[in-house]
Amino acid sequence: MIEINNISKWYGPVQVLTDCSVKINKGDVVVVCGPSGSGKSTLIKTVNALEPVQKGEIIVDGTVVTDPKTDLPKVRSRVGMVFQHFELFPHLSVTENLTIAQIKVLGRSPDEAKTRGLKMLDRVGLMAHKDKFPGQLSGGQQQRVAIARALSMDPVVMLFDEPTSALDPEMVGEVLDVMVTLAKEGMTMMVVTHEMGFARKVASRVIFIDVGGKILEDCSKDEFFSHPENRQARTKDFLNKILQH
Amino acid sequence: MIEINNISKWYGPVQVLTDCSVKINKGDVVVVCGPSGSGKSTLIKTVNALEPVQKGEIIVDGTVVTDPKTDLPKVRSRVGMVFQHFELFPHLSVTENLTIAQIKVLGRSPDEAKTRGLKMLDRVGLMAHKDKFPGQLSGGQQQRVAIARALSMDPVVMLFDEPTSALDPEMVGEVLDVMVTLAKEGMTMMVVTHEMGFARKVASRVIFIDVGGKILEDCSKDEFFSHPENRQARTKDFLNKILQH
Amino acid sequence: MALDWQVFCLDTLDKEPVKGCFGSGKDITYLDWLLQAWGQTVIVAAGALIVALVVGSIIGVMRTLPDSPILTRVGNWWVELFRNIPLLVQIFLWYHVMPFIIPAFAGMPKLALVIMGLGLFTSARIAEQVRAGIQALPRGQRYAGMAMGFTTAQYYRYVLLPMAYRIIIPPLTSESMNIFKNSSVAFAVSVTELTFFAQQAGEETSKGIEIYMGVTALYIISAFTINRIMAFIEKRARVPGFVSNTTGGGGH
Amino acid sequence: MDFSFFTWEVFRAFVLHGLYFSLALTAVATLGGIVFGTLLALMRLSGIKLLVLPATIYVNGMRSIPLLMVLLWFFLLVPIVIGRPIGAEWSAVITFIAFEAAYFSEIMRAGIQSIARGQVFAGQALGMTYGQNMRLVILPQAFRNMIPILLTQTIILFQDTSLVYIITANDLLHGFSTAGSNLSHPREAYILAAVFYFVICFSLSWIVKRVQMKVAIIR
Amino acid sequence: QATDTLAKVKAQGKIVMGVRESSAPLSFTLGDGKFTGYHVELCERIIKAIAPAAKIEYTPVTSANRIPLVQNGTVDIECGSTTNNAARQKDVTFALTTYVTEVRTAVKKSSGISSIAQLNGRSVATTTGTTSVALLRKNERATGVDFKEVYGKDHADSFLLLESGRADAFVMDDNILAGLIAGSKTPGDYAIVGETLNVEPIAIMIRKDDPAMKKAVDDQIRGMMKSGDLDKLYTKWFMQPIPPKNTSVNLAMGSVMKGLIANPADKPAEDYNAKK
Ligand SMILES: Nc1ncnc2c1ncn2[C@@H]1O[C@H](COP(=O)(O)OP(=O)(O)OP(=O)(O)O)[C@@H](O)[C@H]1O
Ligand SMILES: Nc1ncnc2c1ncn2[C@@H]1O[C@H](COP(=O)(O)OP(=O)(O)OP(=O)(O)O)[C@@H](O)[C@H]1O
Ligand SMILES: [Mg+2]
Ligand SMILES: [Mg+2]
Repeated sequence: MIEINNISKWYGPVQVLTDCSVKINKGDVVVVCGPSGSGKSTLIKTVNALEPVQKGEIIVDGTVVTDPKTDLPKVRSRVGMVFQHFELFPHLSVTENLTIAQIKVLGRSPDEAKTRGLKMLDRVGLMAHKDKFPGQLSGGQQQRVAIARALSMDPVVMLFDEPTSALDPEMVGEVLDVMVTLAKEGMTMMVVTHEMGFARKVASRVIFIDVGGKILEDCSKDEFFSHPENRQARTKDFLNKILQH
Repeated sequence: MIEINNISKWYGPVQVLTDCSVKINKGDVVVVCGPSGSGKSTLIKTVNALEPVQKGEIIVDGTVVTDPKTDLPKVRSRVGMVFQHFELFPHLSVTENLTIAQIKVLGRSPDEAKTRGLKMLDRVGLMAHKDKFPGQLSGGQQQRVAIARALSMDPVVMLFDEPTSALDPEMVGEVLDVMVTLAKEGMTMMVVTHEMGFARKVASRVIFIDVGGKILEDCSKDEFFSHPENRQARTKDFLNKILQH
Repeated sequence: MALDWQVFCLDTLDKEPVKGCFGSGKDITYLDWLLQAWGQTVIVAAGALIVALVVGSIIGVMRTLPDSPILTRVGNWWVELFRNIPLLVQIFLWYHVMPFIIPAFAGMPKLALVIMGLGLFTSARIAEQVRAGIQALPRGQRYAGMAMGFTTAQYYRYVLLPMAYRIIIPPLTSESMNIFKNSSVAFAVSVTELTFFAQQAGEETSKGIEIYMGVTALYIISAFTINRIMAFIEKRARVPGFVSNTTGGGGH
Repeated sequence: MDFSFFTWEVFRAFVLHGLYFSLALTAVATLGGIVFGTLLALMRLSGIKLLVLPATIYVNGMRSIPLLMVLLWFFLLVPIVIGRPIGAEWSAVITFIAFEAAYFSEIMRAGIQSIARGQVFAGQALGMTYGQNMRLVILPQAFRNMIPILLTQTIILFQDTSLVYIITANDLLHGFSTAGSNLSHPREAYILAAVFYFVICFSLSWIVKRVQMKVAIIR
Repeated sequence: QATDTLAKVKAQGKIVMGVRESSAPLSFTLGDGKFTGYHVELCERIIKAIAPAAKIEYTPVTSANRIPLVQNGTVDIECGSTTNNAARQKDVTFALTTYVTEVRTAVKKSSGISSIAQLNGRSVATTTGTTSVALLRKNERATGVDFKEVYGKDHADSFLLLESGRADAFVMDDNILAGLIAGSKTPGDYAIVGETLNVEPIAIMIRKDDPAMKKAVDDQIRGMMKSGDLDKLYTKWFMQPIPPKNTSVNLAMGSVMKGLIANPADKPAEDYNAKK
């Protein structure tokens, strides 16, 4: 489904991704973790070419996204993405947020788009809020709308960039619940998160990136959590810190 | 040390504190938790009169702070406070942050202030950063400087308002460590936090506030954590949510 | 100091008071003249505002386009050029110099020249605001638009610009008020607007204070009207639940 | 087009004084404007009706009249009020300070309001009085945050000095235009004026950009 | 209230002279804060006689602000090219008339215009704040000739309007027109044409209600008229090459002015022009 082959990326002189390779199969749920600034967000953004890379190749569902000739909007419309800060469009109502890209990008009729959008909204449990504006929702609700928005484009894969880290502790649960359900239904997912509970529950693989964008670990969930003695020192140190309190 | 007697507070027509009473003795470590918007920050700010109250009385170390005739700056100089977003003064170096209030408020000599300030800085383990500016420090480091700044005023009590919730998960630990040490040394503390690990470790009492600023629980740590069956439904619900993942 | 408001009722030629203060036909009073001058001010300001909004938006958007270094550069130079030369000098250039270099300008009516001069001068500032408005949006908004599969034109149209314009309503308000005030330099190239009137009528009647007061009152009324109109637009465009914090600025 | 008339001698005789005057006027009006503007901003933020109202009226009034009209007003009225004539150049100085104070006050007000409420609380929590908090915590940050905007306003102010022609004070543009008309090269003179202003203002705004980057780094 | 300029000048040790920047040859600048011209030199002589100790401070004025400046005390003696008319006499006092100008029309020779009537439908330039503005309006009314006025902010600007073709004619005092033409790049291209729109006495302006000052100034002028000094001064500025370009305005003294030298007077313009 997604193949990341030896990509490297620099911001000016600073290297933020170093020779990264990841392969994600259909139905995989891959959790990416690592310290702040290690390049997790950058990595996930390269998958639908929101950030260009200077070296390497990325193939999504058969399309080479790193090829300059690729029709990027088309690839992107098939990859769902959820951001740390939700990024709903604040000037549009919830329903409009759900339908605008379906109408303008996929060319669906407004009715069709609305039916599809509301179905997804119902799925995240927010049907009652369909006419509100994003600013009138809590963080957890906004993030669930953002997930519904991505889903209503019928993506082949979903990317999540720290979807719960901007949320009040109470609201983390409601968003993770939606994500767990999605995973269990077989959606292919790449998730940057520090929620190790989520990883334990549904991840098929866990990837650990260190500062400089180097992939230090890429192994199955069970291997990752059950055999800490096989992990690198850096990984153990990181896990200790985030699991301590 | 602190006596909060039946205070109520309104923002316009909205009541944000409802008849709250709390008594904190010397050496107590009181943890305050509750859902977002419940009035935790407001409650803690009323203690040193950063927010006025419309009803009730607050006595800190023998001074009635709700009395309009009270010399507020004087009371405040004896109450240390640490904020969610650190609130270091970005235009001053770390050392200047530590000394400015000692010099201008307590009237200490610059030398004396510096000695005292650096001692506290050493205590939070940041001596090496004394000449940097806040913007050059990580979040965890900034929060530790903020704690040192409050301590260098020789406060009789320390107030913490969600001191770790704006931090990257990795940095939460280093700040909690400093707070745990402080608590163990016998500092009187009032701490708004969702870090139940911290509460378990050092709290003498836990207070739960619900939306509208109503105190639903006020009991010892052991009672709070060991006998969930005695807790109110709202409290249980909240604890479930934040402890779930 | 006794003020002599009668001055507005005088005929502009024979300086005799006119009944009812309004003249007829070509026999105009100073009051008539004042209102005509106000009309000129409004025409200059409104025309320039339209030019400034259109050009400023295009240039402002150009400067934020990703991966278009040339357009960005052109936009940047446009802004630098038009905002680093005083308006008065620019107007002189349009009026006295351009026709000499490009003869086509000689045939343009002076009002059109002034509108263009003031409009392009202000376009630089509006471009700056449009750019700032777009850049004030969280970077994630652009990413979100792209991630939904929008093309560049689409995500500007549907995602970035609607919010950017809302955010910059306050600075646009002051810029619209500025354009009204700045139209006063049009008098330097013989547009018979309010400041021209103040000078000429003040001279002819020797009642400077009364004349200036009348003119000043009209400027204040104009500024206030613009302010109300913009406040209305701001209210209509307000997004429920959305709170923005913009910092005010200077400018005249 | 023939620029050969513009010799050093012509520059010295016609333009130099104007350049000096424009720069001096800019400097004085900026300093005076910031001082009075900050006072006005503090008045407006004081929450005391007796201070808020006059400051608000002053600022909004000044901001809705063209500078040209304000110049005319002061030129006409100040001598009547103080009963003593003052020259065009002094008149310009007074007008500019009074006028720019209104604009600088808006900048300073925004600057003060841009300081997070938490900073105000932090100062208070350390026991600082209102005055100490303003002086030690808020104003320094407000100034620093607003330096780019204050400088940009200064550039605008410098350009606005060209408007003093209406009271025949002798500024930079005036220097060029008299040189132009007396030496019968008016068009060339206007072009030269434009070039002069552009070079000065562009250099200044380049400095502003540098400063902006510096400020952004410390933050 | 009565003012006493002479006493004020004595007390302050200086006198403020209002001058024009580009009203050659009556009053204009040489740059560097230096001013010269027929009226400037005349005033300098008068001041030397009536207040020998006073330092002269030159303050440039415009058509639009000169009267308020004299009224409000900024300027003590205005030596530009101000028309003495009845309206202005309400606000200021004029010394004896020292120059008589005829309001005429400057055009480009190539335009073929030779009378006001030919201006129908054309653009006519004049300078903001001068009597010519009202004069043009009046004339328009009286003759039914319909033209578009364009206003320069000063005489140099108005001339630029003519030069660049934005205006087909420039209506102004003949001496100013002659001065501007003489100073232009191609003096041969312009001509002063058409009927005289108005005859205007030009005079030095002082504050109202100051009889002592008025008398002192007038006495000096009268003396120079008698002694022939004024004639010499006139010749120097109007018939001989003058700075900055050393060209001559070449405007011989008219009969009205000659009459005034014989019989000095300070009557307003209205008295020279039959009511139309
Ligand atoms: N636009 C940019 N220009 C320059 N450097 C950048 C840019 N965006 C990110 N970086 C740098 O690239 C590195 C990786 O950033 P990235 O956002 O991918 O980290 P991250 O792992 O997602 O961190 P976090 O947990 O804080 O979100 C960081 O050092 C960051 O400072
Ligand atoms: N300045 C203010 N004006 C009006 N309402 C306010 C103001 N400050 C806070 N409130 C309201 O008062 C209530 C309590 O706010 P407070 O900040 O004390 O909550 P909290 O428990 O600290 O929440 P959080 O966990 O989000 O920090 C909220 O509903 C909030 O919207
Ligand atoms: Mg990230
Ligand atoms: Mg809070």
